[in-house]
Amino acid sequence: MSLMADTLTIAAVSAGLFFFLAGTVGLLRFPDTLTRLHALTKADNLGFGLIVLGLLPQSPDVASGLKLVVVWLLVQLAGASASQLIAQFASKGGPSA
Amino acid sequence: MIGSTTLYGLCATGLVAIGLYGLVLHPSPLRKVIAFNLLGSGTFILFGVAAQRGAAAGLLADPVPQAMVITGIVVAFAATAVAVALLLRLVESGGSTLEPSAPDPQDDRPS
Amino acid sequence: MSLLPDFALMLLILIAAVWTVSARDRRDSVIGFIVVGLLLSLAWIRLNSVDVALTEAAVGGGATGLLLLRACARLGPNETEGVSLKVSLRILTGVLCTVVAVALATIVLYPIEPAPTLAPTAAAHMGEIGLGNPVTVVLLAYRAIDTLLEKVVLVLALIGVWALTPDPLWGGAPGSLRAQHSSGPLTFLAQVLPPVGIVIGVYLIWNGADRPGGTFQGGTVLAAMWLLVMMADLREPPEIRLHTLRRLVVLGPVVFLVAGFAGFWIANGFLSYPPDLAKPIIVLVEAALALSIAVILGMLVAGPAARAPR
Amino acid sequence: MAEFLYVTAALLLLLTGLGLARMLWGPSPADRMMAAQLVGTGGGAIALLIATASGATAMIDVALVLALLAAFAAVALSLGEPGTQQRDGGANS
Repeated sequence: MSLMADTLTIAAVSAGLFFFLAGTVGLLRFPDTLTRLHALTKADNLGFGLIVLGLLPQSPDVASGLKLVVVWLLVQLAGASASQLIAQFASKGGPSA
Repeated sequence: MIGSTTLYGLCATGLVAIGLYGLVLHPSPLRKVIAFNLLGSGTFILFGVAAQRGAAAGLLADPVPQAMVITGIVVAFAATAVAVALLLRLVESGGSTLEPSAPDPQDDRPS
Repeated sequence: MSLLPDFALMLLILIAAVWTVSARDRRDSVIGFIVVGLLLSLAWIRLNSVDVALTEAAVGGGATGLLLLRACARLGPNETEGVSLKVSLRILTGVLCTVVAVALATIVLYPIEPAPTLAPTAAAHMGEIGLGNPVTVVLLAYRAIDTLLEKVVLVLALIGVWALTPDPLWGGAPGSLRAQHSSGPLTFLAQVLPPVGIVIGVYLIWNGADRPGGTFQGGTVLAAMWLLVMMADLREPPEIRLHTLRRLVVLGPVVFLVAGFAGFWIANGFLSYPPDLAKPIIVLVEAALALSIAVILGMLVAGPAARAPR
Repeated sequence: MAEFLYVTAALLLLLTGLGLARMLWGPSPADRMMAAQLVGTGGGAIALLIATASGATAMIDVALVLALLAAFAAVALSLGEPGTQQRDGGANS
């Protein structure tokens, strides 16, 4: 059981790390603001989500596990809203409808 | 051998120096406020280093410097708010030569 | 554990700090400062000071960034940053700062042995009071007078900000915090986040008695939620002449003072609590303080009145 | 397992650190804000990793606050493009 949990943790956290890597590389290498934003949201959503998923089997009690999930939900909400706002700011020629 | 606590101490030193440099050299008041906040953060980290070194009695770090830092962060924020308000008022009344005295967009005084 | 991660964190903080000071545009500088704040909260985690990490995350990443970005927006475009300074002046200042840095570094590298500590004293108080978080014990029992004065400083700062109101506008509401364009995502965020944020704020305040957290962290989170609602234009900032507002501002310090003076009768002196009542009193004081802090921080960011009272 | 999580946290720190290059290069404030955003989320993830690795669950609260206020700077950025804004015109009494 513990072995399975550990395997899941290692797999999910590594995958999360990979998406953070992808996000960073995209942020650095993509040619314009909106594409870079696209890369960033991958790190926010998938990277963070996978890391939380990986940490869940390791959490010592239910409360910590629940908090992990809440943190993930908040990051989802904040990431989505923030990327919208940044996109609006970036395309300030035509403000939002 | 340098421990990680010492490393953060050096980091604090760097922050203080950088903040001081900005505080002395920047002509713009808002930038001075920001630089002063950097200097303050450096000082707080020095307190954190003291707290870490004073770990005893089963506590991971000495709580007294930690409490002082929390108080310090509060007061620094309050001081920053007052400084920013003063600065905006100064610019509004055209008193500063360094910030542009553009008419304030939020100023809806009855004309 | 190797020192490499700590070294990397230190380097990142310093790079962000250098950027903050050297950026040309003042808004870029503020963004740099926000990044420094976020990185510093990680540094506080590494220094085993979770309470401070929470404060730094709430203030450095949230409140101060908002305050400064708002100031940038109101100051308008700037091009006075490029004022050229004499090279000699730059070098002189550089030398001065290096001297200060070397002096501080010497203290850091050759500290007093053994390290001075008040931890045992604080730990002894912990047992008497019955709270589990040593920092809260220090803030509200062992060194309560400091905390009381800090709250007074907050009230004074708010009075200072309000005092900057132009005479004809006295008593009116602070300038709107509304975002430039009201936008769907912002409204959505301001409708969904505050309920969660308020729960988290209250949780931090409540939790502060026994685990890291506390009034200031919780209060800042509450203030941040209020400001978010104001920025999304769902609520206007209140007029500063409102009595309810002013009562909320002084509520915390007054409750603290009353609890302090009550100490003369029910315990042995100012700001001392009887052992069996210490925890309820502290929790009550904390709740009142957190409410006041939330209101004060919100109004500090909103600034002096900018329109005439209706 | 703790070792693995610590190493991941360190790698994540390096990645967010690389992201800081975007703050230095810019060119627009939106780009710089993205770097701040990455530091916020990455910082939250690092806090979670260290919390789990060291068993100090209180650190999860730091991630909680970071996540709660993650969008805050981006909201504040949209407070106004200096000089171009006309937000409050005539909204008086």
